[in-house]
This record gives sequence, C-alpha cells and structure tokens, in this order.
Amino acid sequence: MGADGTAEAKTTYREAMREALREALRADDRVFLMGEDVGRYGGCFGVSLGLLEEFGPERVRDTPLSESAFVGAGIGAALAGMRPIVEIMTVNFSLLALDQILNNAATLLHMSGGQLPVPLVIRMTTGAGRQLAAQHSHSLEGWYAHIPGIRVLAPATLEDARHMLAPALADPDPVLIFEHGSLYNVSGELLPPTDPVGLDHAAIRRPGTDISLITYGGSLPKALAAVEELAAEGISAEVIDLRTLRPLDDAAIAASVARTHRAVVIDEAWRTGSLAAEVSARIAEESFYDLDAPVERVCSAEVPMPYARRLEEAALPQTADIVAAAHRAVG
Amino acid sequence: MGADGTAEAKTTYREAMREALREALRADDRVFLMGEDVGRYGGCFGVSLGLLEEFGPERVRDTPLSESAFVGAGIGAALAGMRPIVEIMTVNFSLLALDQILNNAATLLHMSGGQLPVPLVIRMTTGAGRQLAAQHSHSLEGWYAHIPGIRVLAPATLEDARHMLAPALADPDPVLIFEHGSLYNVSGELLPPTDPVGLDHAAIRRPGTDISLITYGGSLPKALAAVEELAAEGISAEVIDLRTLRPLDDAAIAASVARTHRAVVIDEAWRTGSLAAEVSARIAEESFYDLDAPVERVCSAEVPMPYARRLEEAALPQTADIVAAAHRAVG
Amino acid sequence: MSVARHTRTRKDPAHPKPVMKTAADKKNARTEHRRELLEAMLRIRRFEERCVELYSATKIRGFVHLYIGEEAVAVGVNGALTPEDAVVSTYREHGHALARGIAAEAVMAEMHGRTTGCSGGRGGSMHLFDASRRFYGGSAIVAGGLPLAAGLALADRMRGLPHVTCCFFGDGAFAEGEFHETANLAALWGLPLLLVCENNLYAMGTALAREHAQTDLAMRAASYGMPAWAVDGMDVEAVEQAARRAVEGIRAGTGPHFLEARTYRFRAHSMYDPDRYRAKVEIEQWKERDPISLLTDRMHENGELGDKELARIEQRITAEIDHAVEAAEQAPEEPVENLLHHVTSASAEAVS
Amino acid sequence: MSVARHTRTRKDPAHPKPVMKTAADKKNARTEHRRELLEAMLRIRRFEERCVELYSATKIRGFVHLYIGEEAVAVGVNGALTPEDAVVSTYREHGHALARGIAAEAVMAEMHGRTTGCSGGRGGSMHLFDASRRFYGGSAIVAGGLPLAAGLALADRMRGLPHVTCCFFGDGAFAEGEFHETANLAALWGLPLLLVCENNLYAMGTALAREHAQTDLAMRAASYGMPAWAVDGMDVEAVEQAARRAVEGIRAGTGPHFLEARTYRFRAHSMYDPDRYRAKVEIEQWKERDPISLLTDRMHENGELGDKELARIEQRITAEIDHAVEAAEQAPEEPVENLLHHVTSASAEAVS
Ligand SMILES: Cc1ncc(C[n+]2csc(CCOP(=O)(O)OP(=O)(O)O)c2C)c(N)n1
Ligand SMILES: Cc1ncc(C[n+]2csc(CCOP(=O)(O)OP(=O)(O)O)c2C)c(N)n1
Ligand SMILES: [Mg+2]
Ligand SMILES: [Mg+2]
Repeated sequence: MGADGTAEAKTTYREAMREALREALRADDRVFLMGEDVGRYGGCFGVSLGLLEEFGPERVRDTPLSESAFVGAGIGAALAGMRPIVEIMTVNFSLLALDQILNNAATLLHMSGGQLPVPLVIRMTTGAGRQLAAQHSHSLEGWYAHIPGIRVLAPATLEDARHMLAPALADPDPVLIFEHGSLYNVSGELLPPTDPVGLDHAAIRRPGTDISLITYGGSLPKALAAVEELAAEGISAEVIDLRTLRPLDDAAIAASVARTHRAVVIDEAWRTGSLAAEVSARIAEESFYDLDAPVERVCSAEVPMPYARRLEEAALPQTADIVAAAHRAVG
Repeated sequence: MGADGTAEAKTTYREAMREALREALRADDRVFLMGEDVGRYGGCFGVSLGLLEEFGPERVRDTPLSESAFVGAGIGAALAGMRPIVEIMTVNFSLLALDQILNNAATLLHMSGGQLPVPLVIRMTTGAGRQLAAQHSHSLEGWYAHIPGIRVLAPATLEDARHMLAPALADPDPVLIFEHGSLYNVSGELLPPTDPVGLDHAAIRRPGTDISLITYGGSLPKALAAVEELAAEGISAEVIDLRTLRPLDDAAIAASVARTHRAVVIDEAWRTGSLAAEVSARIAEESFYDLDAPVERVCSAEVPMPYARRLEEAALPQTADIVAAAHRAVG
Repeated sequence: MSVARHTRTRKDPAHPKPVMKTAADKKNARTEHRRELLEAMLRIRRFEERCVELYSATKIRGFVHLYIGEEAVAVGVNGALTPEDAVVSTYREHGHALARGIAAEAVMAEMHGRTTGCSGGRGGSMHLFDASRRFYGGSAIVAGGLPLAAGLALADRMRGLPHVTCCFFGDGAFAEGEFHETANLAALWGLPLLLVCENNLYAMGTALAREHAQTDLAMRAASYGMPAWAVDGMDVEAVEQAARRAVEGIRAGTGPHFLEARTYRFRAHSMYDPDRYRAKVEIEQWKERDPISLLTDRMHENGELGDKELARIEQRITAEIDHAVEAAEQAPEEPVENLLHHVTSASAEAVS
Repeated sequence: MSVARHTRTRKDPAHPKPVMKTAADKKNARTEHRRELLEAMLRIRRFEERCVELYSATKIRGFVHLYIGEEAVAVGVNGALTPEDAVVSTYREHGHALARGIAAEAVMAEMHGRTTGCSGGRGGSMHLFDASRRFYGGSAIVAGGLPLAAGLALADRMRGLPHVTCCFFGDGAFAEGEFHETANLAALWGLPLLLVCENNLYAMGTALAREHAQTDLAMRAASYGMPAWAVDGMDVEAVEQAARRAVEGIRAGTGPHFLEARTYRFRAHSMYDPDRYRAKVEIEQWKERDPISLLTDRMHENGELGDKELARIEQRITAEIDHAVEAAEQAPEEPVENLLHHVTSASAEAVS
C-alpha cells in the first residue's frame, strides 16, 4: 500500500524490460527483435512474452539454433538500415557469436574508414545463482568490455531495465546489454526517470563517506545489503553502480574514491582478468595518492560453477564477503 | 663467429618450435599435430615444415576450415588417451573455438568431479606488427588467462620456444601456447637449458634495481631495448618475463616490486581489460606499501588495428612508450 | 506439426532367421530381450517421474530436462553398443545415462548435489559423467558434444581399438555450425562415429519447420557422404535394429553413420517451460504411440508378458528408485573447503 | 587434382533468341558486351600484376591475396547485379571491388594505406569497402561475411526493397559452421541472397578432397532446399548467364540461390605462400583455360576483337593503373593524431 492508502503498482525487472521492448517496437518501424525462442515461447526467461502476438512474426522473429548466423544477420540488417535487437539466451552461448561481435560488429566502422556504423543492440542474460552449473553460469561481460567500438550496459535497477534500451537503440554503434538472471523477478515500484536516462554515467546508489563499494548488475543488491550491515557498525559505505561497463565512468569512480579513500570492487566474474581487475587497476593508477588502503576485489572463486547449492554459494560473491572486504579496507 | 672462431649455430624461434614438435612426436606415440595447413603447406607460418614428411598424415593432420570441430576433436582425442597438439592459425580465429575451449576443455575435469582430465596442447599465433589490420592482429591471450582450469604460456625466447612444449604435454590439463608472430624470425644461439624448464615461474631477463618492467611474449624484445635506453640515463630497470600467463607467478612479481618499488606493465592487448590490468591490480593490491609510484601500463591503443603502417606503429606499444612510462614512474 | 510427418520412416530388415537354434529357443531369447528393453525404458520413465516430484519438493534444482516419451531411443541405441564403446550426450541425458548402466543411485545423488553422485555433485542433471563406462556427459551447450565425440572416435581409431563413439543430439542442434563441421570432419576422416539425432520435432518452443528450411534431416546428413536413415523412435526394437545396422557398418570401417530417431517428448522442454507452443491434441496423439505401451502391447499380444510379471518389474524399479532417493538424501555434501578441487588435476587435493 | 574434376559443370541455356532487333543489332550489342566483360577482367588482371610489383617494392604490405585466374567469376556475377544490389566479399576481393566499379585509384590508395583509399587506409588489401556502392567488404575471417550477407538481405526484404545481396566465399569457407548456419537461415526465411562459392579447388594448401567428405558443393547446398548449380568459372559468359538465372529467381521471390563457380587461382594463396602443395603441371593445365584468353579467343574467332582494339583496351587500363599508382603514392597518410577516429561514431572527430 502506498502512503495514501492506494495500492502501489509493482513492476518486475522482467516487465520493465518487456515494456522497453514494446515501446521500442512501437516507436520505430526499423526496430525488430530476433533470437532463439523470443516469439512463440515468449523468451527463455519470459521477457518477450506477448510481443509476437502484438507485433507479428516478422518483427518478433524466432531463429534457429545458430548463434553466429543470427547475430551476424543482425549486424548485416543494421548495416542496411534496420535497428535490430538480437537476443542471445545467455552469455555462455554468445561465445558462438563472439567472432561476429568482435570481428564484424565492433570493427566494421573502423575498418571501413568510418563508412559503416552498426546500430545494433544485443541483449543477453548473464550470471549464476540458480544452480545451473558450469556451462550456464559464467559472467563473461568483462570480455566484451575489452572490445573497442562497442558499448556495454548492465542495467541493475527497474529504472535502468526500463529506460536504457531507448538510448541504446539511438546509439549509432553496437550496444550490448547484460541482464543478470537473478534480477528478472525483482519487483518494486517503477519510478519515472527524473533526468533523461544517459548511458555515459555511473550512478551513486547510496552515498557514503568511509568506503566506496563499486559494482554493477546482479551484485548491486548484495552491495546494498552490505551497506546496511556496515551502517550498523557505523561504517558509511557509498555504492557506485557502474551501469555502463564500457566505456567506464572514470570520473565518477575517481570522485568517489577521492571522498572515501577506500574501495571494494564487486564483480561476479572469476577474479583473474575480471572487469574488477580493470577497475582496481584504474583506481590504483589514477587515484594512487587518494588511496588509504589497497583496493579489495570481491569476485567469484576461480572454478567452473559447481551444481551443488552450497558449493555454488561459496563460489559466488556474497554480502558477507563484501562486508569482510570492507573491514579489511577500513582495517 | 663464436669467441673461439667457430661459426655459431644460429637457430630461429620458428626452428626451435619445430624442433620441440619433432621431439614430442618422436618421444610419444600418443602425440599428434592437427590443424589447418599444418601438413602439406608446412604450417601457415612455416613452423611444422617437414613434419608431414617425417611423421605421415595420421600424425601431422591437415584439417578442414572448422575451428570448433577440430579443437573439439582435440579435446575428445585427449579424453580417449591421445596427446594432441592442436594448432589454430591465429588467436583471431580461435574465437570460433572458444566455446569448446571454455565450456569443454577447461570445464570437463571439474564438471565430472575429477574423472576427466584433458591433456591437450593448443598452439596459436598472436599479436600485430605486420600490417595485417583489424581481423588478424588482436592479442586476446588475456581472455584465455581468465579461464580457470587451463594453463596459458607465452614463450618469448628461443629457449622457451624449444623447451616449454615438453612440460606442456606432460601437464594433465589443457595448455594454451601463444606464439607472437613477430618472434618467428628472431634468431640466435639456442643455449641448452640450465635447469629443467618449468612452467610455474616467471624469469628475470635482466636484473635491475630502480624499476620493474613486467611483460611477456612479443613485447619482451621491446622491454629489453628500453632497458638499454634507460641504462644510458642511469636508470637500472629489471625485466620480468611472465612466461606463464595463467597461473601468474605472483611471488616473482611481488619480489621484483619489493626491490624496485616501481612497475611498468607492457602488454600488446588493448589496455582496458588486458592482462596488464590484472598484473597492475595485483601489484597495487598485494604490494601496496612497497609502491612508490602508480603502476604504469603500456598497452595497445583501443582501436581495431589499422592497416596503414604509421597508424599501426602508433597503436602498438613501442620502446619509446616504455621509456616514457618508466620516466613517469621514476618521476 | 502432426504425427503423419513421421511416415517416411524407413523399414528395417526383418529379424534374422534362426540358424541353429530351435524356434522355441529363439522365442525365449527374444522374449527375454524384450523384457530387458522394457525394464530399461520403465526405469527411465519411473526415475524421471520421481524427479518431477523431487523437483517440486526442491530436492533437485537447476535445469532439469525430461526424456519421458523418448526412452526407446536411448534404450534401443544402447542395445547396439558394447561396454567399451563411448557415449556423448546432452543436457537431456538421464535416459542415456541409465540405459548405459549408470546406477539410478549415482544419477539421483548427482541431482541431489551429493558427493556420491556420478559427477561428485558438481554436474547436476545436465552434467552426468561416468568415465569407467565411457559416458562422456552431459553437455549443456547445444551441439557442443559433437566435436568431442569426433575426437573420441579419432583417438580410438588411432589407437587401433575397435570401438564406436555414439553421440546423441537434437533436431535443434542440427542447425548449429558445430554439427555440420563435425559431420564433414567425421565423414572426411572415416571416423567410427554414430550420430544419433533425436528428432522430437521441437527445439525448446521452436517447431522443426521453423528451425529448418529442409526438415528431412537424414537426407541432409546423407549429403555429407555418410549412410543416413530415419527410424521410428517410438519403437525400441526398430531403433535397436537400425542402430545395430549402423554400428555394424561403422565397425566394418565404412565411417560415420547417421540415425534420425523420430520421437517426441511428452513433457515440457524443462521444468521452467509452460509449454505454450504445442497443441494439447498433438501431445495426446503422440502419447498413443508411447514407446512403453507400444512394447508392452506387443508383448501382451504375443503372450510374452503377464500382468504379474509387469507388476514385478515395476516393483523392482520402484524399490531401486526408492533406494536411490534414500541413499541420495543421506549421502554427504561436499564440504565447502573442497570448492576448488578438480579445477586442475593438481587442485584435486591442494588448492591451486 | 586435375582439370577433369570440373567436367560436371552444367550447361547454361543458349543465348536468348532475338525478338524485335535485327541480327546485326544483336551482334553489335553482344560484341559490345563482350568487350566490357573483357575490359573488366583485364583491369583486374593488370591491376593485380602491378600489385605484385608494388609488393616486391614494399609499397604494399600486409596480406595480399591475388585473384588472377578467377576474374571471370567477379565480372560475370557482377553483370547480373544492379548498382542497388549489395555485395559481401572476402580477403581475396580486389576483383570483386573493381568489378563492382570501385575505382582502381581508390583500391590502390587503400593498399598504400592512404586517406584516399576506399577504406581510408585503415583496411588494406583485405578490407576494401564502399558504402555508396553497397560493397560491404572485405572480410578476413573465412566465412565471416556470410551471416552479415543474410542480414543485409533480410533488411532489404523487410524494407520492401527489391535488392539482392551477393556473397562471395571459397570452397574452404564451405566447411565452416557459419556457412551452414547461414544457408539454413537464408533458405528458411526465403532471403534474397545469392551465395557464390568460388571453388578454386584449394583452401590455402589444402585440396578440396582433403577438406570435404563430399566434394560436390552445389549438390550439398541443394540439401538446404535452395536452387543450386555449378558453372564453369573460367567462362565469363557462362558465369553471367548462370548468375542472371539465379538473380531472376531470387527477385521472383524464390529465396536464396547457390552458385558454385568452378575456377582456379593461378598464383599462390598469398604473397607469403611458396606454393609447395600443387603440381606445376596442374597449374599449367588450368592456365590453358585462362578466362581472359578464353574470351579473347572466342571474340577473335567471331571477328569481334582485333589486335588493335585489344591493344587500345590494354593501353587504357595501363594508363588507369599508372594513374592510380601515382595518385596513391602522392596521396596523404592519415596523421597519427587521428588514430582513434572511427572507433565509435563519436570518435570520428573527438577521441573517445
Ligand atoms: C548453444 C546453445 N544455444 C541455446 C541453448 C538453450 N537451449 C537449451 S536446449 C535448447 C533446445 C535444443 O533443441 P534440440 O537440439 O532439438 O534438443 P531437445 O531439447 O529437443 O532434446 C535450447 C535452445 C543452449 N543450451 N546452447
Ligand atoms: C576462420 C579462419 N580460419 C583460417 C583463416 C586463414 N585462412 C585465410 S584464407 C584461408 C583459405 C580459405 O580458402 P577458401 O575459402 O577456399 O578461399 P580461397 O582462399 O581459396 O579463395 C585460410 C585457411 C582465416 N582467415 N579465418
Ligand atoms: Mg528437439
Ligand atoms: Mg579456395
């Protein structure tokens, strides 16, 4: 119930994403959605349910199991004047299309001397947490953040799920959107965006003064939970949601560290070579004289994700791990 | 001429690698070499020239253009008792086989609860410098170094080219070997290994006291050239050759930084999300109180590699860039 | 998509004529063999029905893909293999694993995430393994097992071993590049590989005709220059005959063979699937060709199976599964300290 | 591998009978068209011969793959396309680019790495582009252009445009998964796509029969349910006819078509290739079917081409190439400050 006694309209992350897709399909004839089971099935995580019925099979297009071909087809369609949204079921399967993404989508503009921008959006699920084991639980978005020429987004809130798609489609270059599987059922009141939703800036999700918790996507709720625990101990933690993983918002990161002098980077990928490594390195390189303690990283254990629940929990970054890292940093 | 007036036997990196392959094929019936054009053509960079004639088409096996299938076949053959060496022409094409490498080679041992080790060696060329432009010049070995369950090697010297293959084949798990294309023609006297050549340790290629230059593969010669220039200015630089990119030799890195208090990491990959980021982050995290200046990274510009010679040169890490970074660090 | 789609199924040759044995001997052997096939199919069916219950009770988690309706394929093909042959499977592999002789107990424990599971609890439903039975998984990347299978076959051939590698995959997998690369490689090199395409008419929610331009998969496989044919995947004896014929050809050195088993899954794609994309009546039509009733009916008609006998088999299986569940629930979980075991071979005991 | 391998080439229908025009009109038009085809092939040949010289003189660097011997394919196929049609090519694409009408000057400047190059000097020999001519490269990942081409065709169809997308690729590319995924996708969706497989019998050093289990590529393509046929790729008129027939079918809405052009490269795979894997005599045999002499002989026989005329064409081309080289050598190089241009659209002017 809202404060005035009326029922609040609750929205899930899944619905917010669906609404964004619906709006995009309505707003622009050139937009179409393509991927495995996006139509009849309604999307493997139910995101596109109902869109086939509303927009028909030309614009909500089921594809065969051919990741390389349909991602490449999205690139070609973008070159020829359409605005495709390609869904890859999960980031694990995107490896089959990685050559197309790196060697075509990200590279054509440059190789052609600026003649061929690729206005393509690719969405995919990432992350672990549902006991899906070693071939369905990787967080590989950090690899994509390595590639010049593309933009990488990780909406972590209802608002970003709802409002990042439109600017992504307006971007003349390829944009990859990573949706953490554990977020789809998160629900809450969807607030209207206060500012126009940009793709260039990180967001301070919780201001604080003693330590910066820097994270994105599925780890944001865990970082926010850690804030509560730390607050109870009198430690004021600031939470930075990166939102855009490439290009990184260096200014926001540096400004936060300049305030807090301590940082914990939380990232569900394997620690070595993670995006967290890049963030940690940048902080130590750029904010060297601001730092009062080594940057801490909270990442997944370096193990193919095990099925057994307790092992999976132990492998993933948990709120307790974030709190412990903050303790070490505040030390 | 040698000091005693006899002609020194010069060996190229290419020949050293070929000799290693020949030795491996002679030593163990289970070893075979497989890849595109490894046989009749002699290898796209000539590494395997003559091996087909010596060992026949069963053991030096030309494959169709099917990176995913023949890498996967290497994994299967390793499971069933063979010791395959799979050659992928360049790391750029390895993306087509990345699913097999990550989701099968690196993962089977764990997923099977320890039942299925994969004793497979995969070799590929990496790197830029020959004006091969945006689809043939990437340095993606850092991505592979992110994957638990595999070992990643980068032989940079004649000795390592000659002697790393045998221990790689003896490793019960998958080993990836990255050969920088610019090294094949490097020639010199091949010294016999003093110690048994291990895969676990970085090497100090030049001891020094003022700054650590940490690098691997194709950037090693550039780092060594930088040492000369720095020495002329009275700066004593130490060069660490990582040799093994996964797992990293943390102790060697930390020990060097403990001596020099300053570090430059040189890596031909794009800067963001490079292996250099991991090394930089580890130094700042583990050697925080040893560091007298921010770690410097010298990497490739974040651009798909351009064809034009001057642009390519400008995009790549050069000796002058390393010297400049060292100057910044020494301050 | 209607059942009629499957009418092009090629007829298998008649059963071999008795040579030295009496007619009665032969009949007894055939009856005995049919009972084995029936029991193997029933074991899979009952095992998976129990999985559904356990899933609802949240004893089993993750993705679980049921094989119910397709049992004749796993059981029939396995009948053509020796214990030394290798098998590569998919995420829908309970049936393949059980048919291969992996104990229900080991599979059940795996799905419970216990150390006694056939993958030590690290794999779950999608990643069943048993190296001792040459059962190489359990792969959850569609078509990802195919290149691996070619490699197993290559190694066996290079080592001079007479084994066949059998790789199961779906109609959806046929659209992935990996299938085509592997088919060409195997045919080019004449590898001892049996490719079994379980054509259940759907890849998740996508019907065969919305997945493939040309839906006659066996004909397409034949374009690689390998023997290929389709078989009624609901008739376990037909599957077994067809697989035998293929395996004989493979062992005779004629290279890979392709078998398209035309089948149907009675349940949704996975436990998450609301199954909105198929007509109820289509499912019901296919259930009329339930591979288990097909065989029991045949046996009943021939007087090869009494109600009592069937009840005994059912009892035996129930006891087996009861025991498996009980054992799984009592089995230990891996201690969290062992998280990093089996990342590399060295990390089995020491953390890497 | 001998020339005989190509004898199964299907005969194209005879030239259309004159309807309203006089025989003389028709003869003139045909002569004129043949001259155009000849000139287009000669331009490619002479251009690439010059490239060899410039490569030796280190004016051109990187990987350079010559098309010499295969000119009839690019020129013949292009004759069937309109300027609005799209073309996707490979790293062996000088011929495709020149046939498409990209000026020799722009291609030459590209190979010199100059700003006036058709890719601004960023692409080099393997990455020629011209958006205004819908020439979409220039791709150096074998088979990497195929999915892209399907997408171009899809977009044109969704936008209601009557264009055809033509994708060139090699016999080696046919083994990559990408080819098969794309063929299925295009056939399934009925896309306006012309797949032109340049079968030059080798993928680098690997002969067709060591690359493919079944070497009749057109037959295999037909298994996707699309019209597919082979044509003598040394006969430019035959190629043009075959491509016209395919393009007509595509524009009539019958979906993708596959053309296997049976051809041969006279030079090594690339400038690095010592060409150890082919018999000299095989190369010589094929040179007897040089597409340029094939056409000039035909024209000579018909009295359609005098020595003077041929010399004039050669002169014109030499002048064109001389000019292209001169212009390229004088053209500016991109200043190093612009290194990061065109990484993103925003970085064209500002560094990202
Ligand atoms: C490469 C890849 N893409 C997508 C998926 C998700 N997925 C799992 S099963 C499946 C359908 C496969 O269909 P089919 O091959 O016919 O096998 P079936 O499930 O019918 O047995 C899909 C799309 C996956 N696991 N791997
Ligand atoms: C995916 C990939 N694998 C390997 C290579 C290296 N390579 C370049 S061209 C080539 C041969 C291709 O043969 P084909 O498709 O027949 O074309 P052709 O060169 O004969 O025109 C190879 C192996 C590559 N560029 N891309
Ligand atoms: Mg299926
Ligand atoms: Mg070829």
